[in-house]
Amino acid sequence: MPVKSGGIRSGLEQAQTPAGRTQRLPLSGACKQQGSGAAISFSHVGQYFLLREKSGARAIEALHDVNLEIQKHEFVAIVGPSGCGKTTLLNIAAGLVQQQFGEARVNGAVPRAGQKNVAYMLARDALLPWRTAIRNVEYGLELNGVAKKERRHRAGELLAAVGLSGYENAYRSQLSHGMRQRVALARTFALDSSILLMDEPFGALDSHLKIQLGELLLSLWEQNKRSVMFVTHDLHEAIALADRVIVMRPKPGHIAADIPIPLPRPRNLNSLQVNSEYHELYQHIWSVMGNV
Amino acid sequence: MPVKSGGIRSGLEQAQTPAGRTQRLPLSGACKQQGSGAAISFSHVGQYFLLREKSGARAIEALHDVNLEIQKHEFVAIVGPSGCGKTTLLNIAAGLVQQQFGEARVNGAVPRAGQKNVAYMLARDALLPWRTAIRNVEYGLELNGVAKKERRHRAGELLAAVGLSGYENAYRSQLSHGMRQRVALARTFALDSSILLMDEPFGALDSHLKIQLGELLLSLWEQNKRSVMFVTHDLHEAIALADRVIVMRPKPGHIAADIPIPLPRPRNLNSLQVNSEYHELYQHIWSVMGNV
Amino acid sequence: GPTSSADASEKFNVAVYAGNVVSLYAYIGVSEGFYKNEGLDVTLVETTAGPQATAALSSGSIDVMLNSPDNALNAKQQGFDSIVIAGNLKKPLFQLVVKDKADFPHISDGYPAVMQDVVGKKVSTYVLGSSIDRLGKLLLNGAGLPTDSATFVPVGGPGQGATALDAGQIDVLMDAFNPAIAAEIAGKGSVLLDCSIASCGKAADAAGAMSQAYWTTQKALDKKTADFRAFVTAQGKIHAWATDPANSKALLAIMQKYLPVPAGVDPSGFYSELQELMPRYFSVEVNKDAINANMEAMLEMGDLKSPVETSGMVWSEARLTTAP
Amino acid sequence: MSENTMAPVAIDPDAWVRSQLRAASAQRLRHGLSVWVLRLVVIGGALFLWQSLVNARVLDPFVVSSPQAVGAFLLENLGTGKFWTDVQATVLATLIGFVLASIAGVVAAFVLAQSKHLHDVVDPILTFFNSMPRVAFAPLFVVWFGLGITSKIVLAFSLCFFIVLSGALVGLTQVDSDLNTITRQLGANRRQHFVKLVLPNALPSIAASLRLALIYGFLAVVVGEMIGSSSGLGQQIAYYSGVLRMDAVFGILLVLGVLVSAAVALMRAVENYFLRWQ
Amino acid sequence: MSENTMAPVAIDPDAWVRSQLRAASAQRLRHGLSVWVLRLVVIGGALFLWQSLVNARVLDPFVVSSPQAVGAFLLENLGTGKFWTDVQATVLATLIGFVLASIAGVVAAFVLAQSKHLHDVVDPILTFFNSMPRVAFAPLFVVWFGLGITSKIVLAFSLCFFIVLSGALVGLTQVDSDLNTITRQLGANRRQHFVKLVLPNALPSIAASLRLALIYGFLAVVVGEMIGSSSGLGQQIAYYSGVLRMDAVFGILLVLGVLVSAAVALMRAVENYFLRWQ
Ligand SMILES: Nc1ncnc2c1ncn2[C@@H]1O[C@H](COP(=O)(O)OP(=O)(O)OP(=O)(O)O)[C@@H](O)[C@H]1O
Ligand SMILES: Nc1ncnc2c1ncn2[C@@H]1O[C@H](COP(=O)(O)OP(=O)(O)OP(=O)(O)O)[C@@H](O)[C@H]1O
Ligand SMILES: [Mg+2]
Ligand SMILES: [Mg+2]
Repeated sequence: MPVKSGGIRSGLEQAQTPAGRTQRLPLSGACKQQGSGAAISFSHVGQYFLLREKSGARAIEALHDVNLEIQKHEFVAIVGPSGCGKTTLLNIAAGLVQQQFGEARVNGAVPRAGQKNVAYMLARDALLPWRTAIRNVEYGLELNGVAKKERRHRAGELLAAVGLSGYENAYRSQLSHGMRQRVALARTFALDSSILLMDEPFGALDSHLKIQLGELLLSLWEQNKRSVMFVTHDLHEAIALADRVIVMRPKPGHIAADIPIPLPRPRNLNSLQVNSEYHELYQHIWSVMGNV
Repeated sequence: MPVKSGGIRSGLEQAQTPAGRTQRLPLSGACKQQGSGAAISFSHVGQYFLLREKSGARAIEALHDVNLEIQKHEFVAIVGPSGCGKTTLLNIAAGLVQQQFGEARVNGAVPRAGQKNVAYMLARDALLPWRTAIRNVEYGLELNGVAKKERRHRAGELLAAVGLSGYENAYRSQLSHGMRQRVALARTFALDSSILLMDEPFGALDSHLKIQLGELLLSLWEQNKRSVMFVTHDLHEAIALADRVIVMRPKPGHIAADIPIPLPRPRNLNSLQVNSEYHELYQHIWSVMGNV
Repeated sequence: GPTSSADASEKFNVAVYAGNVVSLYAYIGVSEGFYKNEGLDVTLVETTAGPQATAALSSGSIDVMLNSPDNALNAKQQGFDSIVIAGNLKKPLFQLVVKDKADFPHISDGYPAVMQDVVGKKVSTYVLGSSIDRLGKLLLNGAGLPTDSATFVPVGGPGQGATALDAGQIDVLMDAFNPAIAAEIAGKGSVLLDCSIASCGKAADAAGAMSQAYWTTQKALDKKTADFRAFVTAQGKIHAWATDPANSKALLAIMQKYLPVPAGVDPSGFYSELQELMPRYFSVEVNKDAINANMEAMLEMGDLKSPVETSGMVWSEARLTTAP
Repeated sequence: MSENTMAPVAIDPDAWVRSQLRAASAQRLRHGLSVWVLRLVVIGGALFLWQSLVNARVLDPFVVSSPQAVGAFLLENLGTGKFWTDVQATVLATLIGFVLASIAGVVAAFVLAQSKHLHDVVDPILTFFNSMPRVAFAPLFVVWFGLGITSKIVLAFSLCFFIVLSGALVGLTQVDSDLNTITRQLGANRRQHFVKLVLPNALPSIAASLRLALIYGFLAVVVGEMIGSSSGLGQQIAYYSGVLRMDAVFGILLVLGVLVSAAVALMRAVENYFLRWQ
Repeated sequence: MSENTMAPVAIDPDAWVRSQLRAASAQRLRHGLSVWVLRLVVIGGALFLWQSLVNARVLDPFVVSSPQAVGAFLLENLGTGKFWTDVQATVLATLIGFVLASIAGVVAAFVLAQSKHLHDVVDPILTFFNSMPRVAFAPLFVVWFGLGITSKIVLAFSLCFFIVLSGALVGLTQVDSDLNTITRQLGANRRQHFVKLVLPNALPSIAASLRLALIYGFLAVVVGEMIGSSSGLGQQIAYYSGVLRMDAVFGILLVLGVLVSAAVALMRAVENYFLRWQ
């Protein structure tokens, strides 16, 4: 079960103060200690991007004073309108973007691309076009020195789990949009990373598959005590899967709300449809999001 | 209002017969005449793909005896699980894939890539990376010889309509996933094509934007009497927007059901949330889809 | 046509060997205005190899070229109407320079004895099949040695042999005399054989008696007879000027301009030796016998398959060598 | 469209697969045949034109020889041991120079692709050396590396290296950023990143530059042999053009053309094998 | 990480933008400076080594000249009209040959990219001609095109054309299929498809091949001039190497290197302008 921390409070606090131009001074020592036990923590993270125009340039404030902690074995979903900085936040955790302000930590260390135990699933499939589906799933295992026979076996199992048995030898160009995403999903699951960063992993899938693969994700998460940071546009999906839903808002990108989801575990995603608490939570968050 | 044709009947008929290996003989003359008035028609369309394996090759039956007519000024949504042949069907209508069996017609003619009056929005954004957002929106206008000033004006308006004013000069690499999709959407809308083929056009957008841009699409559709063939994974979206929802099923890809949506027009997508007929339709189609 | 010689400047292209002493008279003709005086506007086209110039001659892009009789005979056999209009050299052009005298005990015995020392050595040549290559083989042949008793190494062209000698790639440098002198003066080696002083055997002497001359084609000659006449006249005047001791200062200046001293070589020694040797080589007379001697040698060595009709290869207006 | 496009949907997928595969191989055969027929027509036509123009005395056989004479020369010489020794010398020097340059070129491109700074420093220096006419250096190479095979290898290397470097750099620096991200994220070390992502991605560019390099490698060796050598086809060309035997020169050029074309065809086959996913 | 990374989030985006732009231009300047300093160190070091080795008699000035002698030659000759006439002749012939070959190469690549069948027919024939050592043809070119600038232009063309063709083909055939689809679908005609999609997409490949072609264009012209010419830097090289003036040969090679490097740098600047979106 997720450990509720100061993260919620600070998130809600943030939502109440209008996103001003001046902000708090350096973190207190207490805050720093809090971060040490978390799987992922952001404190006062800010990120600008430079956009060149005909006349000069202008700053896009992609993230503004973001404070968020994701505890070990916590499943946190992030929702928010397009362009509010969700991917940027994932990129910072993955070490692909170095934030300009504030601090980020993954397992207590500064994020670094290629860090062990962190799996990042991009919003685009990023399959190698010269590899077949199964060899794409094997890719991470291969890079980590898993023996051929073992990785082939594991990849075959995962492909079957995402509903793609029979397509082992298909190249990317021979797969449909959703199939590509499923191969990418299988590739992400193939490594037993303790932290999963997922950017709209089910974005190209139909609702049935979403439920099926959501349950697969939950079972993997529960088995291996992973921590998940899950970006999605589907609020149903966010509530059904997560321990907490973080609502972000744009201009500048910031955290507007941090809402715990007290639905019991293990969850049967199909039966949630008839769970009234689930629908109440949905209405609540929907209204929070609608206040943009 | 959509003209209900034999399309529904034949679709439902099809759903009742199990997807057998042998099928009907050539179309009757009557069927041919029917097709002549439709914006898009498929009759007995079948499509195989060859998948090479280590040992030989095997056929994937992507489409099996698909019969479908989309009338002028009709809005048809297609739903179905990943890999059931939705994109293949769009590709045939767009003239990008030449079906192996049966017949397809667009405005009475054999589909051809680059045909006038047909706009195709791919599932991937397909923005030219060396053009800025606004010049990507202008692309189609430019190719059709619209004068620079006019196309710049029109592109600016459309970018604003999809919520991207301020990002005119951003390159693809500087846009978020959803922003890219919105630029592609603006590009699709820029040409006044009478037929719109759309492959998950709102797939990367959050629910608020989906509603906003859904309404934009509906208003453009109503103004210009366009015909729309709309592939989506979001059943809510399909019901909210379409005159008919076509349910497809895989292995082999075929049409399982063709369900008219008798909700009144014009529709306010936000208020549908509290419309009971809408929820009933959802439950009905959901159950049809669940029978896979 | 013949009337065109009246024009103040008739375009006339002469192919010469870039930076080689063999081109000296052409350089004099241009810089002292001898051609201009005859109404010819001469452009010197610098080439590195005879066959290239022969091709240019056949296309009409040059009017006359410096060439050796063996090249001309080859061309003739291929159906090309080579014709010589003026001589240029009367002795074999080349010298043999060796890197290490100690390897050549017969160096003071002269030809043909020295050739025994060359056996088994590597001797430089420009390209296989070139005139210099052929003369080298004639030297061996004349000394009663098989033509393959030394290894002939093609080094590309004039000048390059000197560096190859220095780097030990070859044992014997066989080259036109300015690079040979340069190599000697720079201390890269010592002269083994100089055929302008000592006899190099009957065949080599005869074949080298007109080792370079000005050649053209019968077709060109028919078309621009007056121009060629003017050119030959100019050659005569150049020869007279060059061999007149009164002009030695001006001659030195021309040599300094067109035959620059190589790096690491003492200029005064180089130029004085050039000036001293020069009169022994140059002549504007055409030696009919040299053409025939060349043909015989080529037939003997298999470079020509059958005899070539040489009677038409000398212009009727050329100044001929009077028998010695 | 005619009635038969509306025929019933295929009865048996297996039969369809078999027919597709059969059709594909028939198509390949037809394609191959038609391509070869066309090629032969083009080549035959060119030879016929050449011979006719010579016969009609429009072209001068002294300058351009004739197909007949070239054929006679080849008939006479192709059988001789000397000829094959020369072919061997040329091919060997080219292959050694080419292989060394290919490895060095790809490695250098890899190193330069790592660091923009290094690339910026080194690039004009490389351009500078590349821009010097290497053929003018041939005599120097002869002095430094001898008259044997080494100087030709060096000359071939000095041309091929820059061609491969330039082509490989284009390929190596154009990696899709998503694939890059995912590969780093999956824990690839530098070597793996290069071997599993950057290299396969750059293969089309590298392959094209290798083909070009092979061609220029032959050119370099032949020119090197023309300038200074005791064996090789280039030396033969120099010899025969020295004695104005254009039939022989063309004959040897023909042999060279066939040799290089065969080598390039072989490379293309290898390339197609590696790029069969496309 | 130190305390200051946890400073408050930036106060004023405009100030941040200004500081970013300032930092970027300062960075560019620093980069440019450091690159130039390093280059000069490398070049200076090489020259120093060369001179020292000659002074110490490890290298023979007879063979490799020396920086001092080269400098003296250049000082003496760079001012003369004759020298610049030669430079002009070489540059002019190269540019004409290069420009013609670039256009022809891109157009030919475009045509071949249209039809795999045509490509398959023509490719080995092109390879065949490309594989013949063009330098061996120089005399033929002299026959056909004279000893003037034309034969050099043709020689340059014959090298550049194939380099551009090969590079452009790679670029032109590697178009992202989605971009292809969308462009056709939006109603592009053939010309537009090429001009607006295929060409910009192939620009990096084409630019790289153009750079290489320019370099080989210079090489071809210089070699052509070495073989037979009345002007040009190549003729000077042939002349001075015939008289063993290595200082002059190296000096002219140096001038050539600088010329070509400058031309390539110019091309790169143009290229960067067109590829600034990357
Ligand atoms: N490399 C970049 N250069 C410039 N601006 C960028 C860059 N990356 C992101 N941005 C900007 O940062 C903002 C946030 O982008 P981000 O991709 O994080 O959004 P997102 O929340 O993931 O949106 P979506 O749901 O559409 O994927 C956007 O305004 C985007 O334009
Ligand atoms: N070029 C191709 N080569 C081989 N198989 C293909 C090709 N294109 C599509 N297919 C196959 O055809 C089937 C249908 O693909 P299609 O892209 O139409 O599915 P879809 O319904 O659009 O799925 P999704 O919702 O995942 O996009 C899939 O099994 C796919 O593997
Ligand atoms: Mg995103
Ligand atoms: Mg699809």
